[in-house]
Amino acid sequence: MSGLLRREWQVALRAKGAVINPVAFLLLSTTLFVIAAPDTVSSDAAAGILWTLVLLTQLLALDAMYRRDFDSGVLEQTLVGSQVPFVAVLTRIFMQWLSTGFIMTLAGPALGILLGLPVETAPAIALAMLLGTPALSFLGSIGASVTVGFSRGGVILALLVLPLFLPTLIFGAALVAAAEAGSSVMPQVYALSLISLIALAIAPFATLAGLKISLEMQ
Amino acid sequence: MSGLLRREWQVALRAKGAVINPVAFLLLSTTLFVIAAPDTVSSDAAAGILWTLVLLTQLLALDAMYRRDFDSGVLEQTLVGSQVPFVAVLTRIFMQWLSTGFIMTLAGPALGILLGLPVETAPAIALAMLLGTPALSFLGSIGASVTVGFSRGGVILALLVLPLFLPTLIFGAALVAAAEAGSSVMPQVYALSLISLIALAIAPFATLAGLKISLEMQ
Amino acid sequence: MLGVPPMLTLDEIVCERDGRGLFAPVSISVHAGDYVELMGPNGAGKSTLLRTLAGLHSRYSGAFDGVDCLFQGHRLGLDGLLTPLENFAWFVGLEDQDEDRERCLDALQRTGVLDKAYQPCNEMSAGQQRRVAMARWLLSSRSLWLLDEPLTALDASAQQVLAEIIVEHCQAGGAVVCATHSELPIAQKRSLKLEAFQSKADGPALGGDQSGESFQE
Amino acid sequence: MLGVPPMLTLDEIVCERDGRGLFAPVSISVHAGDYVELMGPNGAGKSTLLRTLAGLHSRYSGAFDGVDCLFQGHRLGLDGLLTPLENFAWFVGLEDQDEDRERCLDALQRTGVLDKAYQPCNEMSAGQQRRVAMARWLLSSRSLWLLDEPLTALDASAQQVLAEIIVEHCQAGGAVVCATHSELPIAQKRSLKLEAFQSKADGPALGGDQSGESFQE
Amino acid sequence: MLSTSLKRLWHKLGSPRWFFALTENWVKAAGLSALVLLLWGAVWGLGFAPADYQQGNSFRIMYVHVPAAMLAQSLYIAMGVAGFIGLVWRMKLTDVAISACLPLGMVITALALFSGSVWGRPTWGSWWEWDGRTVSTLVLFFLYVGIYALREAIADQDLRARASALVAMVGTINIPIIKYSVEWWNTLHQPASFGLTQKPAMPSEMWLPLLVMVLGFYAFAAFIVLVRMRTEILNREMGARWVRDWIQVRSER
Ligand code: HEM
Ligand SMILES: Nc1ncnc2c1ncn2[C@@H]1O[C@H](COP(=O)(O)OP(=O)(O)OP(=O)(O)O)[C@@H](O)[C@H]1O
Ligand SMILES: Nc1ncnc2c1ncn2[C@@H]1O[C@H](COP(=O)(O)OP(=O)(O)OP(=O)(O)O)[C@@H](O)[C@H]1O
Ligand SMILES: [Mg+2]
Ligand SMILES: [Mg+2]
Repeated sequence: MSGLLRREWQVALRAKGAVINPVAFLLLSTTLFVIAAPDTVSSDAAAGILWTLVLLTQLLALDAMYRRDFDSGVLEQTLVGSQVPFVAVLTRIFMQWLSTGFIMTLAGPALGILLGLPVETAPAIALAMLLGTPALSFLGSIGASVTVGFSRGGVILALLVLPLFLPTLIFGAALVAAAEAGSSVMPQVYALSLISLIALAIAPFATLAGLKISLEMQ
Repeated sequence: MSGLLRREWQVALRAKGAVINPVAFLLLSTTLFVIAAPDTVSSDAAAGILWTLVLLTQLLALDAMYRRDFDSGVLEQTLVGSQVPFVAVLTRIFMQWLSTGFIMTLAGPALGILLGLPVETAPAIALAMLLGTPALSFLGSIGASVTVGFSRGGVILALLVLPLFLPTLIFGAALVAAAEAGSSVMPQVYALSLISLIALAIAPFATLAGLKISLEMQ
Repeated sequence: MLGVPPMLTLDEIVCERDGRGLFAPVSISVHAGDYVELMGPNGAGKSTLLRTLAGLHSRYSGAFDGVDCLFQGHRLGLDGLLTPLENFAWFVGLEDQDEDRERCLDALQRTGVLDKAYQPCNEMSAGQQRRVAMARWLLSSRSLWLLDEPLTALDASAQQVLAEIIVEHCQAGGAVVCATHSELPIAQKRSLKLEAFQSKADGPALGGDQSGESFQE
Repeated sequence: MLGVPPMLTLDEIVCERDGRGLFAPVSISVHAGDYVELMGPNGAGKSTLLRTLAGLHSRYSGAFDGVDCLFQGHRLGLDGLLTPLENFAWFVGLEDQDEDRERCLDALQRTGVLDKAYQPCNEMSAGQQRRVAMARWLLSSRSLWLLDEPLTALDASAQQVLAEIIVEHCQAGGAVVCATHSELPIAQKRSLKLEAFQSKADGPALGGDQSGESFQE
Repeated sequence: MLSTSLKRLWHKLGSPRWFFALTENWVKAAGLSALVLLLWGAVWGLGFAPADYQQGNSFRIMYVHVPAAMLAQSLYIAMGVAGFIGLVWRMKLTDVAISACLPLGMVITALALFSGSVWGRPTWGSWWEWDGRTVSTLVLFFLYVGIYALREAIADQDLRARASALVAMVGTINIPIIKYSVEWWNTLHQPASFGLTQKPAMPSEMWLPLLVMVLGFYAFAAFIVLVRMRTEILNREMGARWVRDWIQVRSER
């Protein structure tokens, strides 16, 4: 149990830059965006743009989520005769969120300002991402588990999970927009929390099933 | 020689959906955008948005560009005692462009209209992408060749190549904008062609060097 | 051994791929202390059978029943970024035991890669990685081992150690099923041969309309 | 053999990793018709040496010089999505010959996987993939073969075929360097042993000298 | 014959030991001039230069900002050149140079960004404006980060050297393109913001100290790079005899 968590840590640290990189990518794509479409840098669209880029960043990270373990056979060992496959999967998902969603949450407010959001909305951005990103990791994990066996999983994965990300995207953007308009954000808070909870409820089982299917492909 | 080209074809067809997927992803992310930030759907920003998404799509595809061949050892065979490694790399890059850049060029105009660009700009969009996307494949190939040996290449790749994509992004978007404003697009046409040519000049050598380095990592 | 339930029983089992059986039905019951050598030409279905017994391949007819097993496939299941000790810590974590540094080091000593204890696995040679994987078996509490071509990449001395480890495990009341092409130097062994069907056509027709597929797609 | 230049000459070569030499310097010159068996314990440096000779590893001291070689590493170099025939077409394309369907089928026949000719390689067993890779050697025009543990996953009959193929290649004026742990049934062989350094400290300290690279470029 | 002698020369140039001996005194020179120039320029610029008629004293940030911005670019180009030499002539030394320039370049670029945005607060009224120079500097920073991440990811020294050399080279080839395109884009989209698009016509008592500061920054960079290179060389050649001798000589002093 502790062994599982520790390993995730070690890998995260060992696979250099795995932690800093998502933020770097997010920052990078935000920049591209503003450069390509400077006129969009108006606070009304900023929230939506930010969230879209968060989704795409998450997508990029998800593709690598299980691939190493699949290729090295670590996945087989995780599922065969293990006492705690469920825990193992949960640990992995949690670490994935920590190294993407959580980090992005920390960077989110700064990027929002970069995109022209008023400074006052910073807490709202952080809140929205804190509540929303877990859903991305949980749902994404399902897609990643099913596509890990494919040679060109990347884009198929995108097709599978992006639709699932849609609600998070909408409410996340709405929360920030509401905060900006000065109206209450509670509805969006409830919505995001609910989505994340549902995702949490189904993800581990679905992921386990997906991984089993992928392992049968060899 | 013909064998090389044929293989690329067969793989592209065999790796299910490798051809259709980039477009699907582009379409999907465009939709996300329109949903998340409806206010941005104003023709003045559309070109920039479209190009940013093209870049990200290309990025997603680039990560897989050499990975399969690296893992299977096909890359070793391509470089060891081969009479035509140079041709082999060029073929691969060309096919990569054909299955991403070119396909996106075909889909571009439709997406532009989806984003609110006037129908008259359709030819301009196609032209811009036709001239611009080769640079993405060429420069991207360099980054992919250096990062293929890593466990989590994805985001490092992004860090390496996205800055190099910037000029293409700027002139590509500018071309469409110019066409929309009804002014001459020749400056951008020249700029894009020049960029692609320079990329073409350096890519094959740099890619070969990068692949050799990656192969030494095992 | 009477009265003791077998650790693993196969009964008329046939693994299937693309809807056709791979080999003539096999039945065997493996008891504590048994070392079973799984033989058969290339493509006979050894790996598939082992994966089936490990629960990694669910397309089969017939039935089998067995205790928790330790599976060692073609892919070693070591995390290349981690050192052997870190890999072990994770592995015993899967069995919900907590690690014992001493045992880990002894195991590495036993398989002759103690000097690599603190080096990432992807910086080892093929054989050294195999040796690390071997050391891991010694830490597992599972009594049934399923090994797929464990001799791969091992030099003479390591092959000797492998044989000893297997024998000891059997004497300690464990059981081992091992697919291999070159026989291990082990005295008491049972051998399980996978007979390929004479011709593909003889395969049990499960939806015979698919019979072409194994050649086409 | 007098007057004929050797196909491969190693001159005091030492492969390096992390800045240390792996084995005591080796020198040998391989002539047409030679079959050289590269022996050594796990981690001795066999694979690294072969990769060096193939130009896939540039960190070494000493020098070597040789003709174009065919390299068969731990990774087979078959595209799993393609059938053997498609893989062959691509492979001969690399050598700038155009394919000859007949020869391809004969080669597959020879290695006993003719029935898999139209099946994607990732749908084959470990040994069958090895056999396909073996068949590919027969199509190559290169005279120097570098094989890393080619016996892996092969059953008895396939090992026999492998030995025959090597012998024929040597008789046809080719040369083979083969790293293996279990000797092949080949009568005329030269053997090259990699002696590990007594202690790591004995490794040659790398000064500023880059003598190896003059040949590399 | 000639080619071999040339090769030998290059090997000499590339040999860390030779470089180490050569730069023994350069370090002191660079360090000293950096100290003098920076002190002189700082006192002059911050103390005596007249306040700007528009911006008051906030313009004095220029004395940090402009040299930093210039140095940031120069350091990257230096890396690119080193990379090129390293790839073509297989020198060990060039990677030492890259490893010395990289962190410094990142810091200096960050400094340019920071000083710039601090300056932006009073002049633009915002911390950040999307402007040609700001963007090209930001992208430059990303290029640095990219190489840094790459180096972090490769364990083997030799491979790390070749990979980062290659990437630095490709990046340098692209820098002019990036700068040009961004400047061009800037004139296209952005209203020209003060002090960035057109050089402010400064009185000489304003830009002379700037000149001194620029020189000081470059001297400082030379100092840091040399020191880092020398320590790196000692690290890598630890086993070699000449290092032990050198250390002995040092300890005997
Ligand atoms: C984050 C914001 C900023 C960045 C990234 C930035 C970057 C740069 C760069 C790259 C240069 C060119 C250096 C060279 O000549 O090579 C520069 C020069 C300069 N910048 Fe900034 N800058 C920023 C903000 C500002 C602000 C707010 C001001 C003052 C209003 C300013 C005033 C200047 C001046 C006066 C020069 C020197 C004149 C010249 O070289 O043309 N900068 N800056
Ligand atoms: N990627 C790597 N990075 C660092 N060191 C490595 C790497 N691969 C191998 N080594 C080290 O280099 C030495 C030689 O490895 P190599 O694979 O050449 O041995 P080998 O003779 O092929 O062994 P085996 O018989 O197990 O295949 C080993 O001691 C190993 O620890
Ligand atoms: N992924 C796959 N998809 C479809 N068929 C497969 C797949 N893998 C193996 N097969 C087929 O199943 C049969 C058995 O494969 P398996 O790997 O079990 O044989 P094996 O006894 O392990 O052979 P080897 O001794 O070469 O390892 C083979 O004929 C092979 O063609
Ligand atoms: Mg098998
Ligand atoms: Mg080896």
